Amino acid sequence: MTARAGLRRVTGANTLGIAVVLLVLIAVFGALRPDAVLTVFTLQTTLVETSVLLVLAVGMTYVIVTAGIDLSVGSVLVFSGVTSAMTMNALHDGNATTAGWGVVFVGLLVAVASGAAWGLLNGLLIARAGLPPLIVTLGSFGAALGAGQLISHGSNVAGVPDVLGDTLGTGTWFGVPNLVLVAAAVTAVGALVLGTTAFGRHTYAIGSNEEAARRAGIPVTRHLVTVYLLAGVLAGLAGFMALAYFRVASITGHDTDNLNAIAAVVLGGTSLFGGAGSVVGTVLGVFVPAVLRKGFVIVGVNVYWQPIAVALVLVAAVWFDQSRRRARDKR
Amino acid sequence: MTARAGLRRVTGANTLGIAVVLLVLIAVFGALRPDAVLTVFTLQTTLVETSVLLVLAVGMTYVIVTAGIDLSVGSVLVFSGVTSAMTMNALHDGNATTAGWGVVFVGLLVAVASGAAWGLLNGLLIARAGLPPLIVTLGSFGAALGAGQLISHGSNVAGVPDVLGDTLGTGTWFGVPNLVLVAAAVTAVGALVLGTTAFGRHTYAIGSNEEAARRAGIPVTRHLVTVYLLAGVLAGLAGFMALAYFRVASITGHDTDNLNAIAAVVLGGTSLFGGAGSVVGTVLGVFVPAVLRKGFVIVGVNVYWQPIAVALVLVAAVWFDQSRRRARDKR
Amino acid sequence: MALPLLDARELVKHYGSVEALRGASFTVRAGEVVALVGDNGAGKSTLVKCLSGVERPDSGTISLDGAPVVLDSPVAARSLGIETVYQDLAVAPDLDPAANLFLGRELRRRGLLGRLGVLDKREMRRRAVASFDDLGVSLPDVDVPIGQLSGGQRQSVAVARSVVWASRVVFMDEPTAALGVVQRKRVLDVIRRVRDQGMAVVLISHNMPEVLAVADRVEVLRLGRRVARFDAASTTVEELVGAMTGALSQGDS
Amino acid sequence: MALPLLDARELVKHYGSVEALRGASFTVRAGEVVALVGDNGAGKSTLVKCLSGVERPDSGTISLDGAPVVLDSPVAARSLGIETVYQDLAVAPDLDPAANLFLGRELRRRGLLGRLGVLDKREMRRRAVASFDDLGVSLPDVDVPIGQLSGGQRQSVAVARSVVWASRVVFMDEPTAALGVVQRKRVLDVIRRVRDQGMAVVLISHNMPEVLAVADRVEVLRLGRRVARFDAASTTVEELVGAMTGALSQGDS
Amino acid sequence: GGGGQIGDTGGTGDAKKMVLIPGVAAEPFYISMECGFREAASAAGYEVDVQAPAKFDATLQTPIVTGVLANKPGAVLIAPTDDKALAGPMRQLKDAGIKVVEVDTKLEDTSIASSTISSDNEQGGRLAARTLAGLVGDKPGSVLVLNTKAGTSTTDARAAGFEEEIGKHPNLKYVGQQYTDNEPDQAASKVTATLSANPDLIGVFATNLNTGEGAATGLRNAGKTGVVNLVGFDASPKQVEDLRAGAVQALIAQDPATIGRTGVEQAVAALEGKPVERDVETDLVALTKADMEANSKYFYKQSC
Ligand SMILES: Nc1ncnc2c1ncn2[C@@H]1O[C@H](COP(=O)(O)OP(=O)(O)OP(=O)(O)O)[C@@H](O)[C@H]1O
Ligand SMILES: Nc1ncnc2c1ncn2[C@@H]1O[C@H](COP(=O)(O)OP(=O)(O)OP(=O)(O)O)[C@@H](O)[C@H]1O
Ligand SMILES: [Mg+2]
Ligand SMILES: [Mg+2]
Repeated sequence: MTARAGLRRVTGANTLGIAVVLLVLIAVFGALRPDAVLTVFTLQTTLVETSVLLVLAVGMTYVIVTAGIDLSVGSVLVFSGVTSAMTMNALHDGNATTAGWGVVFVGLLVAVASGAAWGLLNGLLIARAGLPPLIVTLGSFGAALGAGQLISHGSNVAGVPDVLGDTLGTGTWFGVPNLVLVAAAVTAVGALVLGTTAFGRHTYAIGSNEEAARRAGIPVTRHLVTVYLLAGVLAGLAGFMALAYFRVASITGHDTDNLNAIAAVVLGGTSLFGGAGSVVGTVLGVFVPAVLRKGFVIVGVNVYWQPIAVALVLVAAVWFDQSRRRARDKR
Repeated sequence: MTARAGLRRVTGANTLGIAVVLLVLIAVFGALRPDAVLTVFTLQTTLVETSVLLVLAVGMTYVIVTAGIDLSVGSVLVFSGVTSAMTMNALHDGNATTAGWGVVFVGLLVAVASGAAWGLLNGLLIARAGLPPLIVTLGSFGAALGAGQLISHGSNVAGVPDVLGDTLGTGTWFGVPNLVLVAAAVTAVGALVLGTTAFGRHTYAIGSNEEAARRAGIPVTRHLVTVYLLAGVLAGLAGFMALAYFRVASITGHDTDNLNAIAAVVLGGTSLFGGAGSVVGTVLGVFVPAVLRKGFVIVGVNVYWQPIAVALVLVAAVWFDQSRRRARDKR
Repeated sequence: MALPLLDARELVKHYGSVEALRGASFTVRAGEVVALVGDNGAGKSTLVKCLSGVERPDSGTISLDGAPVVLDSPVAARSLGIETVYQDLAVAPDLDPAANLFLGRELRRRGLLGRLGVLDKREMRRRAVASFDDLGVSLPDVDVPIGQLSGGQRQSVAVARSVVWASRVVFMDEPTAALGVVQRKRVLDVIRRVRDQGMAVVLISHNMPEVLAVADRVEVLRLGRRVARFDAASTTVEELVGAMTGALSQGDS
Repeated sequence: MALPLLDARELVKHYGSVEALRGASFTVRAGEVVALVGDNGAGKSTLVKCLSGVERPDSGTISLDGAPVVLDSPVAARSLGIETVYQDLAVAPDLDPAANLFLGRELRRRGLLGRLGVLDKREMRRRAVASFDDLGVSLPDVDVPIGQLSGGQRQSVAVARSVVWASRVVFMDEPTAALGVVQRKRVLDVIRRVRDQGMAVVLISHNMPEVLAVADRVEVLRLGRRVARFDAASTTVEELVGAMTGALSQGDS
Repeated sequence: GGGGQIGDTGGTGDAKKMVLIPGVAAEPFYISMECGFREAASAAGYEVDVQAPAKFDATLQTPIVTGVLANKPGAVLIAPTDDKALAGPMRQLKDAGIKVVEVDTKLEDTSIASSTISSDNEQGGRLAARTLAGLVGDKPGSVLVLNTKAGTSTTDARAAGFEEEIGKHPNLKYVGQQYTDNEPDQAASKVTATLSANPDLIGVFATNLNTGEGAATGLRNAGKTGVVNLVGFDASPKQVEDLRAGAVQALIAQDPATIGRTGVEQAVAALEGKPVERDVETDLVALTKADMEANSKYFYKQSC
C-alpha cells in the first residue's frame, strides 16, 4: 500500500478538488480584503459558526454512505435543545442561569438522550419496518419540531447556565474556541471510525450493496439502526452545542439545517446512492459555503447577489472537482 | 394482458394502499364534522389549494423516476411569478391590474419561459456536465430566489390583472375551479405521457439503469435535459397559477415547496432510486397531507399537535402501503 | 452410505404468482460433491437461497445432521457452517477485492485498537492476494473497487470468499460461468480439495462435461421439483439432458 | 478472402493506471463467425465496448468497409448496424422483458397516437413472446420486471435483443454463460443462422468446445494484445489454451 | 356557461365562535396576542379556536383561512401574512357573513376587514433608529440592519423605517442590511463578518427575535457585547432577560395582548351591530435597561 493509497483510505473519495476550491476562495477573499479576512478573529468566528453544522454533517455522512437520508436533524436539534434547557431550568427552580456543573451535565445527558430517541425511532422505522428514509425522517422532521413546540409552548427556552455559555459557548483553549474543539473531536472520531474500523467498513458495504452485505452476515438491520441512532445522537449533541452558543433553545431557524448538512456531504464527494464518501470531504463541504457567505459579507457583495454568487461558486466547485477526477482517470 | 395488469401499467407502481389511506382520512374527518368537511366548499378549496403543488409534483415525478432530484422548483416558481408580474406591469404603464388578455398572455409566456430557462440550465449542468442533481438544483434553488429578489428589489410584486385573477385565479366552470382544471389537465397529460409513450418508457429506463439506456441507443443526455426542462416549465406554469390565485408574486414562502413535492412523489410510491413510480401515485401523495392539514384545521386540532399528527399519519400510511404490498407478494 | 448432512424436503416457494419451488427436495452428504442441474428457471438458485438463509421457503423442512433447522437469515446459515457463492455474486461493487473477501468477517488489529474495531487492512490484503493466487486470478491492481474488475475476476473473488470460510457445506451457484479455462480448472481442483477435507459441496452448472468430471452425484431439478438423481460415474450427458428437459423421467424422486 | 467488414488496429485503452488494451487489433469479415478468446482480464470485453461505441479508445483506428469510422456513442455504432450483447447484459431491471427487447426502438401505435409517441404495447409483447420462443426461453410471466427473472432467463432476453436488431455485425460477450443446455444450443443455432444471412458475428466465450463448434476463425487476446489467429477447422483446444496462457506464441499477430 | 367563482355555495355556522389566525405559530408576539384574545373572547362568552401556519407564509395561511371558513365561525381575527395574497380568502370570509378583524398586519384592500388593530412597523423601525442614536450619542461608527428574508412585509417595513430615520444622524454610517433567512446562526455569522469588514461597527438593529438572538451571540463571541449597541424588536421573555443582562441595549416592544383584546372588542361590536372603530393604532415603546421595569407591562408572554 503506497502512502497515497493509504491517505486515500482515510479520506475516502478523492477530495483534493474541493480542497483546492476552498484554498482558492480563501486566497481570493484574502487578496481582496487582507486586513479583514486573514485575521485570527475571522478564522475563529468562521470555525465557531460552522461547529454545529459540522457535527450534524458528520452524522449525515454515515447516513448518506448507507444510501439513506436524514431530514430530521434540524428538528431533532431543536427538540434536544428544548428538552435540555427545560430540564436544566426545572432542576434549578425554573431558571438555570446560575446553575452549576451538575445541572449542566444532566442537561447534556438529556440532550443526547433526546437525540438518541429520535434517531432510534428513525432507525427502527427505516431498518426494521423497511420504510423509505425520506418519508420517515420527513415525518420526524415535522414531529420533532411539533413536539419541541408543544413542550415549550411554542417559545424559545431561556435560562441556559452561565457556566455552560462561558465555557463551551464562548470559551477558548489556547486561542481555539471550545466549541471548535468539540466539533473537531467529533469529526476526528467520525473520520477514523468510518475509515479504519469494521463499523465503517460495514457502513460502506451496506451502501454499496445492501443485499450483499446482508448475505455476507453483516447485521444490516442493527447497523442501520445504529447509524440513524448515531445521527440522532450527534443532532442531540449539536442541540446542546447550539444551546451553549446561543444561550437559548430556539424553536425556529433550523428548518434548512438538514439541507445544509446534506449539501455539505454531497459537496464533499459522497454519493447520494451510497457506498462511497468520507468525513474529510464533508468537512470541506461544510467550509466552502461557510467561507463563501462570510467572504461575500466582508467583501461587501450586494445582498441580493449573495445567494446567486454562492450558488455559482458551489456548482463551479463541483464542476472543477469532477473534471479533475475525469482527467485523472484518463491519465 | 389482463385488465388489472393494464391498469397497473398506467398507475405504475401499485398505489392502492395510499388510495385506501386517503379514503379513510376523508371518512374519518367526514364523520367528525360532516357539516364542514363534506361540503362543496371544502372540496373546492382543498382542490384549489393543492393545484399549484400538484403541478410541481408532476414534474418532480419525472425527475425522480430518472433517479434525479430537483430542489429548485419553489424558487423557480417565485422567479417566474416575479418576471411574469413585472413584465405585465411594464406592458401596462406600471400597473397591470386593469390590463387585458393580451398582456395576460404575454405574462403566461414569460412565466413559462422563465421556468424553462432554469430547467434547461439544470438539465444541461446535470446531463451534459454530469454534476450531481442535488448540488445543481440546490444551486439554482438559491440562485433563482436571489435573482427573483434582485429584479423585484426584494419585495412582492403586485398589479396582477383582474381578468387573470377572476378567471384562472378564482373562477369556476360548472363548479370546478379553473385552477383545478388546469392542474388536472397537466396531471392527466403527465400521467399518460409517462405511462403510455416512448418518452415515458425512456424515462423509466434511464432511472432503472442509465448505462443500459445509453447502450440501448436512448439519447440519455437529451432526455435528461428534457426532463429537467419539463420540471422547470411546470414550475413556471405553477408560478403563473400562484400569481393568478394570490394576485401577487410573493418572493417568500416557497422554500419548502421542493420538499413537499418530493414527499408527495415518494409517498405516492415512486422510489428515490428511480426506475419505478407513477403520476397517479403522486396525486394521492399530494392529497394525503393536504387533506390531513385541512381536516385538522376544521376539526380544530391544537396547532402544535398538527405537525406531529401529520407525521404520524404519513409514516403510518407508508407502512400500511408497504405491508399490503408485501402481503400481496407472499400470496 | 453416510447419513445426509443437509436434507431438504418438499420445499415450496412463491414469488407473487410465480411458483419457483413446488415441493423440491434435496440431499447432500459430507465429503461428496453433488451437482444440481436443471433448465433455466428450474428453481436452482431459489433452492440455494432457501438453503443458505436468504429466502424463507413457504413450506417444507430443512434438516442438518438429521435435526431440523430454521435458516431464517444468512447469518444463521453461516453459523452452521454453510457458505455460498451466489449466481449474482452478492459483492459490494464499491469495495476492493480484499474488503469483499473479508466482508462481515474483517480481521482486526491486535490489542486495544483491535478491540476498538480497527481493521488490519495490511493482513487482509496479504491473505487476499494469497487466495487469489491460489485460484489463478491475476488482478491488475488489488486496491481497485471490485465493480471495475472484469466479469471473471469478480467471480473469482466470490468463489475465493466461499472456500476460505466454508466449514461444512459450500453452495456454488454457477461458479465457473465467467471463468477462463485455467481459472475454471483451478476452481474444480479447489472443489475436489474441499470435498476431500470432508465438506459437502453443491455445484450448480450448465456445463455437463464439467458436472460429470467433478461431481459424485447429480440431482436434477425441473419446474421446481426434483425429478431425478444419478450417480455421476454411471450416467451420461444425454441422460442428464433428458431428465432436465422432461424427455426422461424418474417420477418425483 | 473477403475484405474485412470491421477492422480495428492498435487500440489502446487505459482505465486510470490499468492498461486494459495495449495495442489490440481485431478483424471480422461479413458472413463469418469469429471467436474472440482470452484469459480473464485479457481485455475482451473492453475491446467489444470500444467497437460498439460504449468506450472510446485512447488511440488506434477502427474502420468499417475499409473506411475509418468514429464510434463515439452506442447510437453511432447501432446506426452502422452493430449490435451487442454485453457481458453485464445492460438491461433495465425494472422493465419487463418486452420493454427491454424494444428498448430505444419502441414500436408505436399507428396514426396520430403513434405520432404522439404512444406505444403499441400489445404488439411489442406479441413479438417479444415469439422471439423468446425462438430461443427456447420459457418465462413464467412476461409482465414481470426483468430483475426478477433467473440468470439464464435474463441473459436470453439480452441475446434476443441483439439478434432481432442486428444488420451487419453482432458482438456477443459470453452470451451462453448462464444458459441451460437447450438454450445454449438454440443460441448457437441462431448464431449460425445470422452468419448465413451474411452478417458478421463475434463470439466471446470461455467454452472452447463451443468455440470450435460454431466459429469459423478464432482470434486470441492476451494482456490487451492480439497474440494469435487460428482457423477453427484446423486447430485444437490445446493450441487455443496455449495461446491464451502464453505457452504458445505467434508473436504480435 | 358554467362560469362562477369559488365559494358560491352556502352553509350554516356557529356565530358564538371566534377564531384567531396569527401570522405564524410559536412566536411570543402572537402567543401574547393569543392570550389577550382568549381572555377577552371567553369573557365575552365566545368559544375560541386558534389556528396558525407553521411559517409566516401566505401559501400556508390560505388553507387555514378556508378551513376555518368551512366551520363558519362568527368572527375571525387574522394577521394576514401578505397584504394582497390573503385578500381573496379573506373576502370569502366576509362574503360568508363572518366578521373579519385584522390584527398586527393588514391588507392593502381596506374594504374587507371591519376593523384593523395594529402598530406601525415602519414607525417601529424609526423608533429603533432614534433609540440607537440616543444610545450611541455623538460617537461616529457604522450601523447594520439584520433582516429576515427578503419580502417579509413586517420586517421589511421595520428595516425601511430604520433606514429612513438613521440617515438623519450623520455620525452614523449605515452599511446596509443583511438577510439571514431568519436563522440565528446566519445572523451571528453576518454580524461577525460585518465586524471583520467594519471594525468601527457601533450599532446593530435586529428586526425580529431570531436575528436578535443571532446578533447577540455573534457579538458575545466577538467580545463586543455592550460595545456594539444592539437594538432588538419585540420583547419576548428571553429578549427581556438579555436586555436585563446587557446582551441587548434596547428593545422595540409592541403591545400584542392589547391588540388581541381590542380585536375581540371590535369583533364583538361588529357582531352585535354596534359602532366599530375602523383603525386602532396600538403603542410601540422603546425599552432600555434604564426604563424597562417601568414598562414591564409590555413584556411578552410565553404562555397564558
Ligand atoms: N425475486 C423474484 N421475484 C419473482 N420471481 C422470481 C424471483 N426470483 C426467481 N423468480 C422466478 O422463479 C423461477 C426460478 O428462478 P431461479 O433463479 O431459481 O432459476 P434457476 O434454476 O436458478 O435458473 P438459471 O439456470 O437461469 O439460473 C424463475 O421463473 C424466476 O423467474
Ligand atoms: N471500468 C473499469 N475501470 C477500471 N478497470 C477496468 C474497467 N473495466 C475493465 N477494467 C480492467 O481492464 C482489464 C480488462 O477487463 P475486461 O473486462 O476487458 O476483461 P475480459 O477479457 O472481458 O475478462 P473476462 O473474461 O473476465 O470477462 C481488467 O484487468 C479489468 O480489471
Ligand atoms: Mg440460477
Ligand atoms: Mg469480459
